[in-house]
Amino acid sequence: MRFFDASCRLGRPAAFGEGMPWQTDEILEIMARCHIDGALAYHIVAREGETQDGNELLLREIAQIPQLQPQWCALPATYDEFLHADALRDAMKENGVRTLRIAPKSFAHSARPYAMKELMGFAAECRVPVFFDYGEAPCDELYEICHDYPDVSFVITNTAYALNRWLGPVLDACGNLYLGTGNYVPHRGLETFCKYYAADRLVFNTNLPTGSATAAVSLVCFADISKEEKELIAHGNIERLLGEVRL
Amino acid sequence: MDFRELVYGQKPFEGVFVFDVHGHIGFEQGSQLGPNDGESMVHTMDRMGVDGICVSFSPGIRGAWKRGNDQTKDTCKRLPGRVFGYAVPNPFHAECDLTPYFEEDLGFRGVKIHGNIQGETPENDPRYAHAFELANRLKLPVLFHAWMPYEVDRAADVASRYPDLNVIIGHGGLTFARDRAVAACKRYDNVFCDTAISSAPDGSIEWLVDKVGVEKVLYGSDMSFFDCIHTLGKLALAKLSDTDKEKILGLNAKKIFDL
Amino acid sequence: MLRFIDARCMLGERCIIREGDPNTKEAILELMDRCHIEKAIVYHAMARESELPAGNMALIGETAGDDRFIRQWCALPSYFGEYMSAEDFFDAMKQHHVTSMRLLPKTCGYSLRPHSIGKLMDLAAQCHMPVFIDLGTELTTDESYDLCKMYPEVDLVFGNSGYRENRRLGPILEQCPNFYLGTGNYVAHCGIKLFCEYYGAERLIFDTGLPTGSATAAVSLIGYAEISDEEKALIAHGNIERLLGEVRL
Amino acid sequence: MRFIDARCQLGRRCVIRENEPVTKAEILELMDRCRIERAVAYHAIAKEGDVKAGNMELLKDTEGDSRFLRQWVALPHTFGEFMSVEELLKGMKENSVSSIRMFPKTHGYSLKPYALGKFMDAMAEHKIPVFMTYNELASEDALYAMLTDYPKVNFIISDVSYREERKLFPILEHCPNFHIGTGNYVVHGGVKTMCEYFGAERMIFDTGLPTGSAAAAVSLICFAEISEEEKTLIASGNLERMLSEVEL
Repeated sequence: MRFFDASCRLGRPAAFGEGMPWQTDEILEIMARCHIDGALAYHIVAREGETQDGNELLLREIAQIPQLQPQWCALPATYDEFLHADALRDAMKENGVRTLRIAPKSFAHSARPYAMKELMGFAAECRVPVFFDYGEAPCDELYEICHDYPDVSFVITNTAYALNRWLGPVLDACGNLYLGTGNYVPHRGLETFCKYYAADRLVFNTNLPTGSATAAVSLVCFADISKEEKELIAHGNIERLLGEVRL
Repeated sequence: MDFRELVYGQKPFEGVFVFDVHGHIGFEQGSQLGPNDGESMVHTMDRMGVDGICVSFSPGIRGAWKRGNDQTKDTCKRLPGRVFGYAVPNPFHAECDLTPYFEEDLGFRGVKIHGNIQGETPENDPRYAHAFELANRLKLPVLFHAWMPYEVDRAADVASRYPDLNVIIGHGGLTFARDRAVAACKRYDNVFCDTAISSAPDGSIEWLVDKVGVEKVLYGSDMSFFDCIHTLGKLALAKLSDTDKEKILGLNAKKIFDL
Repeated sequence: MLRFIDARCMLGERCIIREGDPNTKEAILELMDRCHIEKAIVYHAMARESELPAGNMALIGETAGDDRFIRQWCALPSYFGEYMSAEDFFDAMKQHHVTSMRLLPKTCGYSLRPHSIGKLMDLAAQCHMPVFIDLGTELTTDESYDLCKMYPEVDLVFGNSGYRENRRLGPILEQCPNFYLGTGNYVAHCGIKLFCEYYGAERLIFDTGLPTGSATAAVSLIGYAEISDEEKALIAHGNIERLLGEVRL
Repeated sequence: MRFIDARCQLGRRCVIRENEPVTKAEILELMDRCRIERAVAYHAIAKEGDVKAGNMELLKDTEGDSRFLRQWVALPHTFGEFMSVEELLKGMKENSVSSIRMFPKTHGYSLKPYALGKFMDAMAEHKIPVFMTYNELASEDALYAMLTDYPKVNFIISDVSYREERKLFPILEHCPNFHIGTGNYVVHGGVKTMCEYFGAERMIFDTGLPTGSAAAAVSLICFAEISEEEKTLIASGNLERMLSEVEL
């Protein structure tokens, strides 16, 4: 079975435990070991502060690595510190970027329409999937962000295990929410999800290097679901989302 | 045995003894997890080739202690040889006594201490002493929920005062408290770590084995809160020798659990 | 003689107990006798603290054939097939003569918004069933305004208010006719008298918060309040009898 | 350039650290040293203790003193605790009080229309500016909700700290009734950027005396890379215009 990692991170973290595989070649080795053919990768420099510089640094780092596709971090263009919609569209088109990652809490901006209208309007218009860690908009904020921007496909990553009672109602109410399977580890989590909400809203990702790729692939391989469902999760759904992007 | 082939062949871990030292059954009040009864847990264990597991009944830890231990006893009785039990003491009920659960073989194989959800009671609190004396007398393993560095230190303190019991530092080996866990494992012979964690990077188990030696690392998965798949997969695909993997998966546990 | 009906009492064994507290059903009954509390709306400690499904069922067993206790279940919106659907939950309450339900959004980690508990609250409105929830531990006073406005057809009884919330309570009481306040630890100086003066005694519901709250303090708070006997009767039992009397399961 | 301070606290406060100015004389000495002509003043007791008593103390402390422009602290009138809106307006008129300060978090009340609708309508009708510090608000979304719930009321939010730019920018963009107190607005080039994007009219000079630094506040404006007209507007022009519009 072929895997495509919908979200992993490159670049040297400020603080890391000894043994954590943050180097790009270490990540590539784990991907090979886990049969992961390709990955959408974002850069830690973009995620931890210098968004636009980090995005460009990412392009340079993965230029010679065909398996890795760029995922840009984004935030509202406060005081023109980030690209406005048109400039962002051109830059993404030019560099083959088809997904964005936001982090309202970490980047200290509101997620409500008055602050993110321009950025989300662009994502809706061009069908660009938007990723964020569950901690960036947890509990009722998850409902608000999916409800405020119904035409944007959101993929939440780094979910861990304690969100089902918040996740269920939002999956019911909003059709634009997708779940990254990285460390979604409740017992029989994927089976229960597929039973109640269908596999086409699950997107395989690893959260490398902080998340474990070996665990992520095992979760899908050993899940008690059909082969077709596994294929959708492993690469089918993300390929469909990426195919819909119109820049 | 090619562990990697197991994962991609989606084959159960047959031909190797797998014993999970960190299990839970029963309703999780704070968040909905997955099916949490004994039978659905054993169903997953059959699919994955896990031979046995030692569990505690979670609602009994934060609720009625006797009901909790009785629920564990009933589950062990229904699923003999597959599900074993940790007896859970309560620091607030003076009448709490775990000896009846060990007078005959009711499936109990150890004691579980989870102080932070019992009113933040320190793990080495004197009110748990009756359970430590029992474990020391019967040479039982005692699994500590030890996520924070001070919780790991308290577990080590118990190990130092009760040399005949074996302390298992639950979660601590892989969290930010891992340096304290390594120090404890090196200092005391009767201190071990488990691999139960929902999210730890690849390479963390290899790091732990490198620091404390493979004999001190036990397979644990927090099943049936979490699925055991991801921890088993992490171990199967780790950069460790097959013999190391087999020790972690069950051979180490055999030495300190009466199985 | 003023008779009381307690609108907030918890039965069943708990993990954390203190010596001397009324930790058993007998101790609670003795206190109720001592304070002339005729009946009490009870929910189970397991349902609130450790195991909701089993706690709700344990309550049935522990109150069987005991007319001093009025049964209350803790509700849980069911997703991923975790618990009974809203319809089954209300059928089961009907079958077991449960006449009110309690929400635990913080303890059990779920949203109070319509997309999450909408079905449960619609059924509560249809059956005229009062819904109970604690301020402070389960939601803030500001959030109680939103809850009242999201479900205007449901009578909401807020317990555990404490004595610091008047500046927040005032406007909510003015704007939300379905807001009822438990008197248990509403111990601001002249709090009961001022409340009756500004917002009427019909919105106060006597409760104790046993076993952790004090029944003797709660009854004294009403007994000695500088209000008329009719108002005391409404607070002590009249209002809750009216609310429970309207329940049509 | 004439400075008028939009945020000064008079009266003996609970927590006093060594070398901090306390008495009115000490505050006046600092104002002279920094060439601050006048200051909008509220009383420490009105914030930390009994609001009504504090407002009365302010009248006594500023009796016949033209250096201070009187500012009262307001509360919602629940359970008959404070004053009705009519009594408040009458009191402000009789005692020439020209602005209101609020402490929703410290005094524990809601800012939502169901709680303060009537009160804010009166502030809008009489064009009375409402002053608040940013830490009295739960979040940037709460600030945005307040500004949009009461679009006709001018709000002056001070002590916004230097980490909030991305949160404040869209609010400044959407809410013309949002003004920033410049006292602690220490973002590098913050005053200049604000003038460039939103105009000097959105900034009101304040110091936060006695716990804020008057010297720092004055320097922030004097050395800002903006025109003299813009500096004058910030230093006193905007505040004077706003206070002159008050109709009591």
